[in-house]
Amino acid sequence: MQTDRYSLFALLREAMRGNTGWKPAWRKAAPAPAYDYVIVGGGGHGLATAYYLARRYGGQRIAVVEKGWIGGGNVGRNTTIVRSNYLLPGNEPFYECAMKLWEGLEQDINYNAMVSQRGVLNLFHNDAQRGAYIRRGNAMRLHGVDAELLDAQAVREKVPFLNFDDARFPIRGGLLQRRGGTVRHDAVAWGYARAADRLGVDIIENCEVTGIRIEGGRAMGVETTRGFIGAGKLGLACAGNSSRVAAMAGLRLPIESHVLQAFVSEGIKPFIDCVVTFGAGHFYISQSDKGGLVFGGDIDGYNSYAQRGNLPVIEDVCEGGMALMPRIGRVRLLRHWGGIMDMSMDGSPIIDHTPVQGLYLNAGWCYGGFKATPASGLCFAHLLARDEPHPVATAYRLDRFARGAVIDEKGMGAQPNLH
Amino acid sequence: MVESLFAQPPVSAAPVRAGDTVLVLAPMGEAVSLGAFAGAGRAALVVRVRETFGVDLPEQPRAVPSADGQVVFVWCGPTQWLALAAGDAVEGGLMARLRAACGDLCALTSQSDSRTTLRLFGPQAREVAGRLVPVDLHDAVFGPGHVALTLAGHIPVILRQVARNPVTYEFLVFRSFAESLFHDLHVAMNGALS
Amino acid sequence: MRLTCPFCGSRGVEEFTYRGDATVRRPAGDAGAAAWVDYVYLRDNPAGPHQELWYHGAGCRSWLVVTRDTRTHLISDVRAARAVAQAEREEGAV
Amino acid sequence: MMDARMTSAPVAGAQPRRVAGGNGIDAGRTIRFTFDGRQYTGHPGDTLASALLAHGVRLAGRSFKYHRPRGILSAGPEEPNALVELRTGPRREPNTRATVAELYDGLSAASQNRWPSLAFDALGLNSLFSSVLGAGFYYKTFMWPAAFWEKLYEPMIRRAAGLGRAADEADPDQYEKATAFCDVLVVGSGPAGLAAALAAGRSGARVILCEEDSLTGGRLRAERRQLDGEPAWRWAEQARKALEALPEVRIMERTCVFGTYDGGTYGALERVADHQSQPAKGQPRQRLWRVVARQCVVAAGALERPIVFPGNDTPGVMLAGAVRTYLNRFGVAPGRRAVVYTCNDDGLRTALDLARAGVAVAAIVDSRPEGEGQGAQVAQACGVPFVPGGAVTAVQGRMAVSGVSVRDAQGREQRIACDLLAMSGGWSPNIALTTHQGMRPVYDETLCAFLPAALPPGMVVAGAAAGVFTTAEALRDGAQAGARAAQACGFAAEQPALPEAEPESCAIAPLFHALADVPSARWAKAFVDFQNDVTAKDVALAAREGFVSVEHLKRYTTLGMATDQGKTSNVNAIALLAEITQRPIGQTGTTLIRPPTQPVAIGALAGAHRGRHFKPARLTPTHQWAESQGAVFTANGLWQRAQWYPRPGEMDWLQTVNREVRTVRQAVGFCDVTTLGKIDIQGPDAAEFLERVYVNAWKKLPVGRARYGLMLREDGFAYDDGTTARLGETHYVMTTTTANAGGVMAHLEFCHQWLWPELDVQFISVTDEWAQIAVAGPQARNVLRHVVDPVFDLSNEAFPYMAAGEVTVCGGVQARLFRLSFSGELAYELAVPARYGDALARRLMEVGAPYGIAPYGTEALGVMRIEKGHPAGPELNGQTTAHDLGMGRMLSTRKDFIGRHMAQREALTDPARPTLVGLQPLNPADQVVAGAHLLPDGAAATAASDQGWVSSAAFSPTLGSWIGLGLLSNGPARHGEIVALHNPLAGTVVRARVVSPVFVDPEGARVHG
Repeated sequence: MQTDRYSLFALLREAMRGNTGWKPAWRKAAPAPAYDYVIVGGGGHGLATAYYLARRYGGQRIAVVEKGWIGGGNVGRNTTIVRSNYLLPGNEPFYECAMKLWEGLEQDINYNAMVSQRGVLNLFHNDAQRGAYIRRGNAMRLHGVDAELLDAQAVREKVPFLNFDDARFPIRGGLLQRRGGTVRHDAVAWGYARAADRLGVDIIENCEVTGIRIEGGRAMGVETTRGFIGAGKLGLACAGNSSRVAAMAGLRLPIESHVLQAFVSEGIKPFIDCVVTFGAGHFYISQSDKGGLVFGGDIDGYNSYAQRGNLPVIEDVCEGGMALMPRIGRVRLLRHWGGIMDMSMDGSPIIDHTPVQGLYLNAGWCYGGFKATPASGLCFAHLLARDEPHPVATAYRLDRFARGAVIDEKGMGAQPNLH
Repeated sequence: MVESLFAQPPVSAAPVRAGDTVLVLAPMGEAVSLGAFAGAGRAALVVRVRETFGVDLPEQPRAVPSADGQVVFVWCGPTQWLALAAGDAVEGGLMARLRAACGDLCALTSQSDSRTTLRLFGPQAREVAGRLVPVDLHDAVFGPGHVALTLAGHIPVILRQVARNPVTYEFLVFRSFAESLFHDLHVAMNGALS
Repeated sequence: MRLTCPFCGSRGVEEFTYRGDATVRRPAGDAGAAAWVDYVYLRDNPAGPHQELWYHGAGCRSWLVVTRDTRTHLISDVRAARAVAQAEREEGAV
Repeated sequence: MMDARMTSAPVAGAQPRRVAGGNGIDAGRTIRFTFDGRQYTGHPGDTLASALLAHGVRLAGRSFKYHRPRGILSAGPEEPNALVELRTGPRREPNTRATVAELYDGLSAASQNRWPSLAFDALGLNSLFSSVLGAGFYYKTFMWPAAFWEKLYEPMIRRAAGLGRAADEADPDQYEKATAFCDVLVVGSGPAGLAAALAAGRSGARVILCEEDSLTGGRLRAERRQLDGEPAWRWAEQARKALEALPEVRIMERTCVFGTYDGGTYGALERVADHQSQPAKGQPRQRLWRVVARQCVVAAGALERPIVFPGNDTPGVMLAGAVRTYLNRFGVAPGRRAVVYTCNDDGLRTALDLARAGVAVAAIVDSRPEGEGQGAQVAQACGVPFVPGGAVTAVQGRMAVSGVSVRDAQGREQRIACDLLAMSGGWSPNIALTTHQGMRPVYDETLCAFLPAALPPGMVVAGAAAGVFTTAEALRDGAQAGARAAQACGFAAEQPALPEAEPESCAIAPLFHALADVPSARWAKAFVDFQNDVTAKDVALAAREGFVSVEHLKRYTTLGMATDQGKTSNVNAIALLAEITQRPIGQTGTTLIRPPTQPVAIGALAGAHRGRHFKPARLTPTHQWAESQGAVFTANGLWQRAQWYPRPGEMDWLQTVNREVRTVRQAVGFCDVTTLGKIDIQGPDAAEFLERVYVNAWKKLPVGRARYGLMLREDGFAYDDGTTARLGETHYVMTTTTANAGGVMAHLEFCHQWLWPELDVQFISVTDEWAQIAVAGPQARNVLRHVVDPVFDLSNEAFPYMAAGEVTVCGGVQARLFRLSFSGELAYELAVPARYGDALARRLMEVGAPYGIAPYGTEALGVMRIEKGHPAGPELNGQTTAHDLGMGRMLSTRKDFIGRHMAQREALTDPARPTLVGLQPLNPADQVVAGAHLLPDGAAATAASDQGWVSSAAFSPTLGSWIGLGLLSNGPARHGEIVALHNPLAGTVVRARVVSPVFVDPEGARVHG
């Protein structure tokens, strides 16, 4: 047991014996006939759910079923940003819960996911944006979350490489959350998988759900490519594909699947030490510990399950990049790819029961899914274990659309591609 | 005392040239949009315009001159056309003539000041236009009389080719965008020539 | 991606804006609350052919009903939304 | 250990490794360049790599993790090792592959990722700790104490991260974009590409032939091959000429097709001026092409695979095909004594070419057993020792190869002295463009290569990219593909006459590594991914830890994620993983190759719209005049608007704005409001249409009157507002907010075309048609009387508040006059054709002078609307309802309209919703800040007490106090209450009284004056 722990000592010990003693990070489990809890989706949220169910809620007989390899969806395709700089009371405590979990994650799961609290800076360019960011920053502060307002001079001191002097939309200041930052995304999936595995969770890869068995209005389990798996409680954590899986239970969701592209440049010597978001174009950027500029912009804006986007958005994002940081003109884009976003109708997620008994839904993460991972896992585990929402996730109900209690940070209404 | 106001051109720059390719601001002329009312109104409008101007309103993205050459009708959508006066030649004014001819069959709206015309011509004109406009301008595909409602870079335009020799395009652009489009075209001219 | 506007021809996607599912219909004024929630919020979101509304805003300003496969982005059909809506009215009236 | 550079200290002009016959260089001209500050010479047509090799320079860079000395591996864009910083200052380009950097006179390059120098790099020490620094080591440590990550570990890692340095200044060069259309796009101009272009081009199809290299010909330039008895590169030049003569064929050299996108769109990058020291004036450095093609022939060739064996990264170990390229195209012998190591007949050609060029070949090591392949014959022809069934097991030399250990079929080891090892593991078809749309390739056991299975619509693959490796077959395959592509576009294409090629063999036996006992802990460093320093051991470790899917392997080891994106490493890695996990290669899988196929400068993807031209600027009709008045401008969406008009002696903007407000309140001012969206609406059903899009009633609005209207979204929240005037029975002009002008137009079209096609109505934007100028203040009418022609009666009776009509001004200019007031004063909006806007402003200044007129900007406009409690952008933020804005009573109950039903949901009708109020600080000097939150007076500053926020704030010169508009829970019921305005960001709390949002003239008497 002790020998399996990661530590500097373990590294040195293994170095001495040719690194032959490392164990698989997680077992390649085969499905058992039934579990107390079956989580559909071996992404960050599903694995975190399984981990917290086992660790904090004493859950037993837990399985995560994944159609491909774990971590192959959005947890491995995002731009690695974590932050809790939300405006609305339905969101802020939840994302702050996630932030606090990030802060202790590595020690908790004994896996270095490189949680790097290097700061997230949102720039503003006019008075209206300034007012909106002050409102948001103050909401954060009232929730006990860190936020600072920087004026143009302070921004210039912090990120001197931006375009201050020849800008179409001059930088007037920014809202800074110092505790925000980045996390090595793949490591989150692997770390949760390893930790859950050590608590006895079965992680079943290459096991695609093909149906949900419902008897008498109650979910009994999932049909999969590896046979039927019975479930006491069935949790869906397959954002990107939530509609497809929920449809197996006859549910229509307030969700559209959209493609969000992400970009990475060749590795260059680090000069960007925080996450910067451009307020006058569709562009945000950070620099990884390998030196790659990791950046992105808006979603392409049309329903898609194709995991790839098109040139206009690529051009738009790079245009934003050059407007903000004209010194990166000769840095080369190395790779771009797309992920499928569960774009909900108000831009906020859903963690709730469904009308089908025993079937629970974790969905609608838009592009906020990665930063939410630990809290999403915790709150979904709470819901599964206790059958009531976690106190920080009470707003994420499915019936909020019927009631009008939408959580619409951007004020864009029921138009998923605008969130 | 008859007073009048000075008419300010929408673009301050003088004509620019790169090699033999030239970009100029075309003179401001009268422009009126025709929006056909529904039902039989549209067909009747086509007939009325034919009777008055001796030409069929184009059903495709094209521009056609009236029989007397005084007016060009530019297709602007399935129920809209833009009538452009060729110079100051329309007797009594284009709007008045249209109102008399077909004011009951379509919405007539002055666009004389909405749209500014930038004219690009010369040996590199197609190359330059192709830098900004994402439609196929190959001579066999887009020739004189052809119209495209599209984007020139970020700026919405009505593009039409008005001549083949030399290749001449007109960019009809909202007046407020004219300075920016002029700049972008000028940059493209320098780039295409180099 | 390119859409063939029935009026303007083949154009790049940058000339269009997207609105979403074209299979939902605005309920009648007396429809119940559930019908409105369905219309405004609930979507099939299929992986496969999807009928959707696009607006040729940088072109002829026509709304279009496009049939596009959300897995491949291949477009199988584009019609003018107005013609589609009018045809439905006529069918409904028959 | 000697630095290879020092063994061949160059004399200016002397290029000791230059041999005769380079078909791609101009040996008659000599140009100069520097590398790491040292002067060298080369010839036009050289790459930086070929010119360095001509001088015997072997050491070109350092690897990412272990800082291993690295040389030049390849002769093309797949190069993982020889990366340099090209150019200096603001034009510094990090990570530039020396193998594709075209030499120009004065070129300056520097090695990167080394300190203090390339020959001695302190971080080379990392190599000693490689057993600790294996794949994924960082996931297992650096966790304690938690706070040390940001403070210690991460900064340490970041100091070591990255390769080259980005420039410190803005890129001074220009970029350009263009769109091209064709019937057939041909990617690559080797034998298959040229044949395809000829076949398609001669049919009359529009063809674009893109070649990423500076010269067409592909491998025809790299090989000593004959076509029709002539050197093959001559045929390539003739083919190029033939293509040039076809009017519909466009040849684009230095143009890399980097991505396949939907709908037959391809991204391509043209390097317009990279082969010059800098672009000419006006010339872009690079041009991004969006190529729209009906058909695409991918003839992108193939990339040679290295072989994985210990020390395979030592400078002087090169790809066998690259050695031939340097010999034949560049006239450079990359070594003086070579060993050739191959598993295929193609690799053997290197021995022949080396021997012909006078380079000693010390041995040919062929992994295949005796009798397989042509090794024995070739060895005999060159008079070279032949080691069949052999393997290279070690490399001697650190900074450069000095010898290799070779094990023969009997297991005997020998050391062979050499300074060049040419290796060939076979060729991998370059199929990147075929996988960008998610189609996975399949493994072909015979060819030892991944080949495309399904293809994107309209794409065919030809030549080596399709696994067709011999020249004769590639020509034929290309011609067929080109003809078929043209036929698919409706052209009658025939296959062109093809030249006669010599017979050749490409026989291969699979060989991916030369390691014994797979997997073994004893393996010395045998590199799979050179740049990212991923070794065979790392692959084994990843597999041991369960990272057995190719995706996991890639992410865990970083294999294939360096600047070369695994071009030389992916197949070897998959083969190694297959062997370790005992699966066939085909079942082990492959990762999808993401676009771009070659890294693309971000500046090129951005294009020309940079800096101040990032977005177009919309200028109002009075812009020039306002500039002449010294106005300060602000961006409002794309519009540039005058924010205020400072006058000499004014200390700050606040003083200016206060003066402008007072001018309007006490005398008269004017403001350009052209930017508000204006939509002309006509048709028999126009009134009915307005009924359905606005919440309030429209049918009874008389001609000649305007009315305020509010629109909701279908989800019941407020969307936009403005006044709409009825100009005729069936003619209206609607105004929208500046921000939503485009959106409202699209919304109206949506409603009309999709929801209510039965309504007969037409829309057109007239925003740009009219220069619309607000004239406001007690003297407004008096001023207008000097402008509006006298036949029009402006009296309050004839033209009351909310009147609208057509007038003429200044002696007959057509105009529209609206009696609207945003300021709350007696006010008009006068619209004249846009061309007269400038003159109208001047005229107003002139005739208004006696009344004390002054222009005012958006800031004063904003102050006055706050004083009047009019909602604007900060209140109409998409999250508020009509009720929240104090307009709940406007919602008609007698008609259907957009948003009506959803507005009735419980959460939208909750009286506790934050609702519009005015806020007046108890101390008038206390600044009210937009974004402060509203808490009960004396409540603790926590979210639980949060009851709303300040949406807009300003100093009101009229009241002599700061004021604000806010949205406060239960607001209307709380007038008179004191609340606390919390701004923890600034550390302030301001006590303010909740008041009516209308601060000035609450009875509204002035607008009627």
